Amino acid sequence: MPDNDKLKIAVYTCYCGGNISDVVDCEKVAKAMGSQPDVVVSRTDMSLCSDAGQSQIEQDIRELGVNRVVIGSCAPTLHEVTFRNALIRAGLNPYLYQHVGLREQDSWVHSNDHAGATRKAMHLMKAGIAKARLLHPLEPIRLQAEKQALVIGGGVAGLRAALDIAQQGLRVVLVEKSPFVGGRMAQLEAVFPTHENARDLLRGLIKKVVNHPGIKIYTQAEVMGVAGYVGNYCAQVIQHSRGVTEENAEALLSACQQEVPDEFNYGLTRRKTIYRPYPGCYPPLPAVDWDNYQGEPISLNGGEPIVLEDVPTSVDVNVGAIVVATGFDPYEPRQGEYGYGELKEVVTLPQLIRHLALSKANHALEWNGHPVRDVAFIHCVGSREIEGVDEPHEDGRINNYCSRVCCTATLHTTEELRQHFPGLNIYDLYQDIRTYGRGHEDYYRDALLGGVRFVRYHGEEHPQVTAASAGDTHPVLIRVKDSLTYNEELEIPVDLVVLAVGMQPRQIDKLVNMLKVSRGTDRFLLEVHPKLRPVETAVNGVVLAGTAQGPMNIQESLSAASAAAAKVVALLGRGRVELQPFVAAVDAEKCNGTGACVEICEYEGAIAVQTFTENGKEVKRAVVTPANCSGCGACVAVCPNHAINVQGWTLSQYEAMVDAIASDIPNMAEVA
Amino acid sequence: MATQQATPSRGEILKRLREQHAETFARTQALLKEQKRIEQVICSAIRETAKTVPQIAEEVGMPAPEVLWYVASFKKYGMLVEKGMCGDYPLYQKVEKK
Amino acid sequence: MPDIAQSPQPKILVLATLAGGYAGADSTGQSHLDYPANTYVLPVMCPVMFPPEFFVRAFERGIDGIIIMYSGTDSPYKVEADGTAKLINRTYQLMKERGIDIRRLRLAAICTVCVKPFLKEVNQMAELLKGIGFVKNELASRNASAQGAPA
Amino acid sequence: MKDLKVDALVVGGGIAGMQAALDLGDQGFQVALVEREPSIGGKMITLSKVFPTLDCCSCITTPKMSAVAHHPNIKLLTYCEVESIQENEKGFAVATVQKPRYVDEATCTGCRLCEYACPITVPSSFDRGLGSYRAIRVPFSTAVPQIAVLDMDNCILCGKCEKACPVDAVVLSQQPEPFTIHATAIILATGFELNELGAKKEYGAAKLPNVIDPLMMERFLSPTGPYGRVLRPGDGMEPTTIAYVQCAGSRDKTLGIEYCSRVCCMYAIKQAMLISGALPMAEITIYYMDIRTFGKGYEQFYQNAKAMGVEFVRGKVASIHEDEKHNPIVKMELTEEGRIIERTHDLVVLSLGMIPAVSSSGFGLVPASDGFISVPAPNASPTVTERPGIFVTGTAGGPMDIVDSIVTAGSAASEASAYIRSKTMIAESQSEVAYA
Amino acid sequence: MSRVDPTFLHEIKEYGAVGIEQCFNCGNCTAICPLASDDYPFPRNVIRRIQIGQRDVLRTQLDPWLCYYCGECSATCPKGAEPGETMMAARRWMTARYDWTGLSHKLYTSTTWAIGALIVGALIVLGLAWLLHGPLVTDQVQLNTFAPVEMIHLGDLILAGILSFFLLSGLFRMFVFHFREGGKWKLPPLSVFVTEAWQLVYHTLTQQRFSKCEGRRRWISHLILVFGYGSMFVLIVLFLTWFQTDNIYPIYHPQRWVGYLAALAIIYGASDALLSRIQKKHEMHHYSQLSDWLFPILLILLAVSGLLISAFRYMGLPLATYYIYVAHLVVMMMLYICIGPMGKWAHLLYRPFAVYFQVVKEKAREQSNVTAGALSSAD
Repeated sequence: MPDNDKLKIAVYTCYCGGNISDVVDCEKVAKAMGSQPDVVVSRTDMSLCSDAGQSQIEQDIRELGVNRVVIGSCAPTLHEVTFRNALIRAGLNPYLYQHVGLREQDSWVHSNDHAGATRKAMHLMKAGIAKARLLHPLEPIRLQAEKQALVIGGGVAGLRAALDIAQQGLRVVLVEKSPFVGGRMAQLEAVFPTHENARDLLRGLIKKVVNHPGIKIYTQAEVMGVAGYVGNYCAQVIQHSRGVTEENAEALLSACQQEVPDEFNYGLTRRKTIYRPYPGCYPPLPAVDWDNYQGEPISLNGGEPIVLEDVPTSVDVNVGAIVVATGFDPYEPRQGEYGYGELKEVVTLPQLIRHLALSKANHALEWNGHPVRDVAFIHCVGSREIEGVDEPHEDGRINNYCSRVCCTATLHTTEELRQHFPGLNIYDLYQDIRTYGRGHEDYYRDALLGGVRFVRYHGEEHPQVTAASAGDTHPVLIRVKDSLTYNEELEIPVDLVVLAVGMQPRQIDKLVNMLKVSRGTDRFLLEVHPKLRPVETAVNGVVLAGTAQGPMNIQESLSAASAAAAKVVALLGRGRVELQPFVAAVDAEKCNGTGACVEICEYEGAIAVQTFTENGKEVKRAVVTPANCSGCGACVAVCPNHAINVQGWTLSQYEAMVDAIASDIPNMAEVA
Repeated sequence: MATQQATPSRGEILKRLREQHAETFARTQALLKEQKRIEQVICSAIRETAKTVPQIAEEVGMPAPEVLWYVASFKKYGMLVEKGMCGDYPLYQKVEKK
Repeated sequence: MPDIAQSPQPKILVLATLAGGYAGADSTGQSHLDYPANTYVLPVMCPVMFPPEFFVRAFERGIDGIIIMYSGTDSPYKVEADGTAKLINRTYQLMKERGIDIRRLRLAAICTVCVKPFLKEVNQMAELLKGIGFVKNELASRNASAQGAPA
Repeated sequence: MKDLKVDALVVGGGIAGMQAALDLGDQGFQVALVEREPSIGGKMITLSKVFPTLDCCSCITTPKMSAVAHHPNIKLLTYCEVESIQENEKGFAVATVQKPRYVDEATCTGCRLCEYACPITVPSSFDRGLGSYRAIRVPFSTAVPQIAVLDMDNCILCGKCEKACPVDAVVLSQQPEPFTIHATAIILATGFELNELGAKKEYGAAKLPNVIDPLMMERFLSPTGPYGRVLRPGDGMEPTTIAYVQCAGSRDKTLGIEYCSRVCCMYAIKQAMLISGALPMAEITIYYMDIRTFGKGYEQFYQNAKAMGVEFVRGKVASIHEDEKHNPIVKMELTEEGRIIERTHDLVVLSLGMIPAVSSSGFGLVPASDGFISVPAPNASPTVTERPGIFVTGTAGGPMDIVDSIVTAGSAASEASAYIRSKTMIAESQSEVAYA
Repeated sequence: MSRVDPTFLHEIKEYGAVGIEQCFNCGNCTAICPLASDDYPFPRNVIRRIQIGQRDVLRTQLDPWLCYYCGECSATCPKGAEPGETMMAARRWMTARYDWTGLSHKLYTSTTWAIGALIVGALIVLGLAWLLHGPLVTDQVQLNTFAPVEMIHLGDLILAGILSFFLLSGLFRMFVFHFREGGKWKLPPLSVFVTEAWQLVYHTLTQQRFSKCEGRRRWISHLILVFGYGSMFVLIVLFLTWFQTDNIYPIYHPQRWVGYLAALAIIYGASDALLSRIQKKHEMHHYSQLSDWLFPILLILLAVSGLLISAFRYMGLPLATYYIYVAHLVVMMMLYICIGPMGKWAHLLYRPFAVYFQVVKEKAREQSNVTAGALSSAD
């Protein structure tokens, strides 16, 4: 047992390429740590996570017989695993390692107090050493993993992720909330930069997904609960009835009288409560919109009126990983924002796209029955909002992010307009044209060439949209300070105003709580690290695909979905997963089976008191089932005998760390 | 290497390399000479007092960008050190070999 | 013996959950926002593991203020929200018994990106400690008065 | 003798190539990663810090480099050049050449004694010519593998390195060694080059010493950079007024490059922030036409830079000349005011755009109009090229930042693995038929 | 506040602007221009006014006249928006604005009108020559008998009068457009107009601003053309009686070498311009309108026919002299009718005046600044 060995601690203070050493005097820290008891070597390094740095650690373990390693560097989320792997390579148990965050929690937050930061680094490192003395070797919990994944969301990202996972021989359950798959992409027409029809593209993808034997699709379904952990999640899926059958579908469809605004066309048209959103949708069978159909009787061919009923069914699916592909909602402008909701000539870009699709046969663009000769697009509606300038939304948030796709989408739409309605005058009110992607700049060029007039406003001074006075040539006037015309104020008379609305995350609070994933300040789902692990969440086994994570266009959603699929396959492909060993462990010598731990534990099957026969005597003792233990430690606080602890996070380790922080460093006077 | 019949002697290898790189060879040899000369003049310029790059450049009559390149190189290989600032310019001084 | 003169400022210990406060502290670092350097953040999985005695012990060892930054109801642990609240109440009881100003212990829900709330908590505690001073002095005067007071 | 058979070959060991190799290797496929430089790491390893998190770049890159080098399923082949790709019924036969390092890979320990002994100092390509290394050297401090390489073009065969090497790793008899990699699928991650500093003649035609490219600035900002601090290369002055000229190599018809290089806005803002950190007195101006901070967290990053005092001035810089002290002078119209200004700065950074590093025709592909590898169906398969079995990731398929490169690497790995699996299944079923 | 008008851009395109819609207002053209200034930030100022349809604003401005079309803006434009061509078109449009008859607009925007006008001019001259010519003396050259110099001179003066009327009325309109804003005069003090009057002469004679453009060769070539044309114009309008004579002077006589030099200068300058347009070597010659071609061609024809008159006269070829003389008159008429005060020729007057107005305004502002400064220092 290494416990019995003499402690040999190696301490490393990383410069982090200057990130730490610019503020913290790493050399002094290293020197002070070198004189701590049990420390056999204390080094600094420019970049410890580099191959050379890691080799140094390995070398010290091999050559100096180091059996505990303490590293002060960046946040543990970044490189704890990296360094544990270095220990493994050197033949040391990876849990004999203590990570100290000196960057995010020291050098980066005390840049004005170098002495204070150095002193703090010493205390934190000392605490790290104190904990390291009390570390024990641990083994990860190895479990069988379900070779099945759950994909939540049947939009383009979800479909693509499902297909990519299934193509690697894993099974997939795809859950879509609405009765039809395809998501937001189905509402588009031609897509940039190839001008292909969105639904044609989608149809190709859906066909592959549907025909793949490894994919099971649930539409009108929702994930109601998730239990378990990576490799062994159990998700409860509730599926609503479709309400119609192959036989009666068409008859019901034509007999249904009740109409509601059609969300597929963003409320521009109405549809029946038994519906099919567009021809060629999947599944082709119409569905009942249970939110709006409240049991109104429908009479079929003049027969007896029948009442349709929703009988939800519940399915439990066991999956090893979960792909969240819940997508986005277009920003809904506030009442009166640029005249939206007040002037009938103000629409959103998604609405216009639907309007164009519905009225393509027409030779002239019409809105509300009036011909449109002049149309203005306003960018950044619901995006790039500025604190102190823009009014916060109902929940107090400010959409200060860029929605990434609206610039190209707007310019692409102006191209569609110019092609169909050559005489149209188009104005484009922007802050910065962000046609960043491959081929996107061409849309800007073509819009210019096609005579679109660009007017540049500042986010601090939005354009004003007002109704024109009676007798004016146009119904709506836009007043805008144009920075391209030396900040002179211009008046633009138009027949139609189109708001290029941004993307917002969908309302998925329930799911977020269920999965325990985090959201960023923009309220989109948060990845672990944008570069190291861009599609993974902090929850092991839960990955992100598409616009649930942030604004993306179709191409980017597809890439993200495929990348997410690659992670899932890498995770589950071998059929087993490893879990961190940070679970409760009972000290057999101290435990006398009081059961206080069992009483407080909220996790089913995590802990139980069992009776053993030892030396002819019956003893009661608590026993932990590691796979079910969350490691919360509720049992630790209540054990009267201090007989239970969370492995790797023990109470005595905390006490040692507290003591180290409370005490002083011997030669610290040099620092101040 | 399996494809080679017999291991050539060191002399043969050097001869072959000299032939293969005949053009660069002459250039590099001239470069080495020039580098030695420049090393000497720059180092002697900053042996006694620390100087900035423009000061060295003026003293040794070389373009400043080139002087900076040498200074950076000498610094990398431990031949000189920074010794504070003179206005916006760092000062460099020769390190005497122990 | 620890020398007070070497520690110019009272020490603040932050017990921060990995899923909440600790990540929030990292976010603060990523935003490069300054706060007092006498703040020491230790990661915890879930604060319910600490018995009230742990906190009192920490104060007695010379930690002047403790902030528990947990994830509240957003926690990955079912017990965290209620359990921590109960724990705090019990600890306050114990602190009162030991004559420790209960303002030295605070509970705050900090999310992974709660940069501003994190700074607010830390700065508030720092301000408070400026006012009420070192815990050692407080304990010393209590001991003195306890000894001086009639039994 | 070195011939090998793998499931996938990844060409290019930059961040995209490394990530694609890791994603394939993690899924259990055998991967060969070929890099033409002596170390993997690509452009990313030369950067200082990365936006928008301002993480130290080597802290993100080196672990990936290390992971690639240690991965049981990845065969790392550095200093190798892909010569040609032949297609056969099993997949691809890729003719590759191992360039001579003149150092034995197996014995070299990377101790650098040879480098210290070498008398020839040459401009370091890692530091974009502004720093130096020796004719024999470990290419840079965090190189993977940590093996020396001898640059024969600058060698005089003095033999000092041979004498200095404690393990006799210098092997002058090495010759180019051709070998073949048999792979079912190929992922191209050949990356980008920066457009040339002298591309736009109005900007001084690379003749002004204090007009530099952004990768040079990355090196200055890096702690391992040539000067160890930010100095201007003209005369070693610590600059106080620094300007960024956006779209200096992109979005300009006169350069023949009309596309947006996508990363320049963010790297300019990032560098501005880093300079403000390194030189608190520095005044930084960014001359731009459109600020394109479109990624996650990017807009906030831009707003932070504004709040920090970085000046953003709208208008395209028309020309740059210099005064007698080699201070660059920038001439542009303040388009918001209609005034023409000439402003003198200590240092000007041209935000040059990306151009493809290699021609895709070498891989039997028709280059797209922008010169990068073409992707015929971006909205269906964003990493699939026109040639079945060949995939593209990262900046080989057009300008993109590190996050997007990493995501497309995952995507290319997914596409490639599906392809490999389908190919193998076909092969298996065929062999079954043959067996029957 | 001004209301945008999308039609202006289409209008200006009729005047020959190309690529203007490509402009994304980066300001490169204005910054690269050696002549633009804070008060006259062209070409972008002109382009932007056109893009958003500020006709009234552009009408009042001098910017188009201050450009000599060196082509740097077009050569360096990142969008290929040809700012120089827009400036050229703007000058045509401005000329048409100054012309109150509306003829200029027709001549610039309609080829039928332009060619029609040429034919009408030719017919008038031919008709007058047929009706009014004197006896054709065939045994010796007696030009003044065929076309009595007093009559021609009178004709010249009448024509000059008509031209001057249109030109001066155009100039007057230019003056009003420029110095009247919103129905109010914004005039610099008269004294400044007077004290700076020398600048008008100076700039007319030296074309000094042109020399700031890259490539002095074009400036010199243009200057030679201006000198040749100017001296010929003076000779014909004021000194025709001395110039048109049946006497044969010796070669050193000023009547001969002044005429030759002027003619050669015109031929050199105009051919240079014409060749450049044919070769399209420079940015400014990539696009050419009818008027751009006609002006140098007619100038060359004018000079060549003039030279031929004297050649035939010296060679003693009476009929050839008379016919070429009529042809010469035809060319002259075509020149003035087609590209006279309503066309490209008018820039002869508008450009120097624009420079003059610019100088006057700057001077006036300097003075008022001094006064203001003096006042404030007096406080």
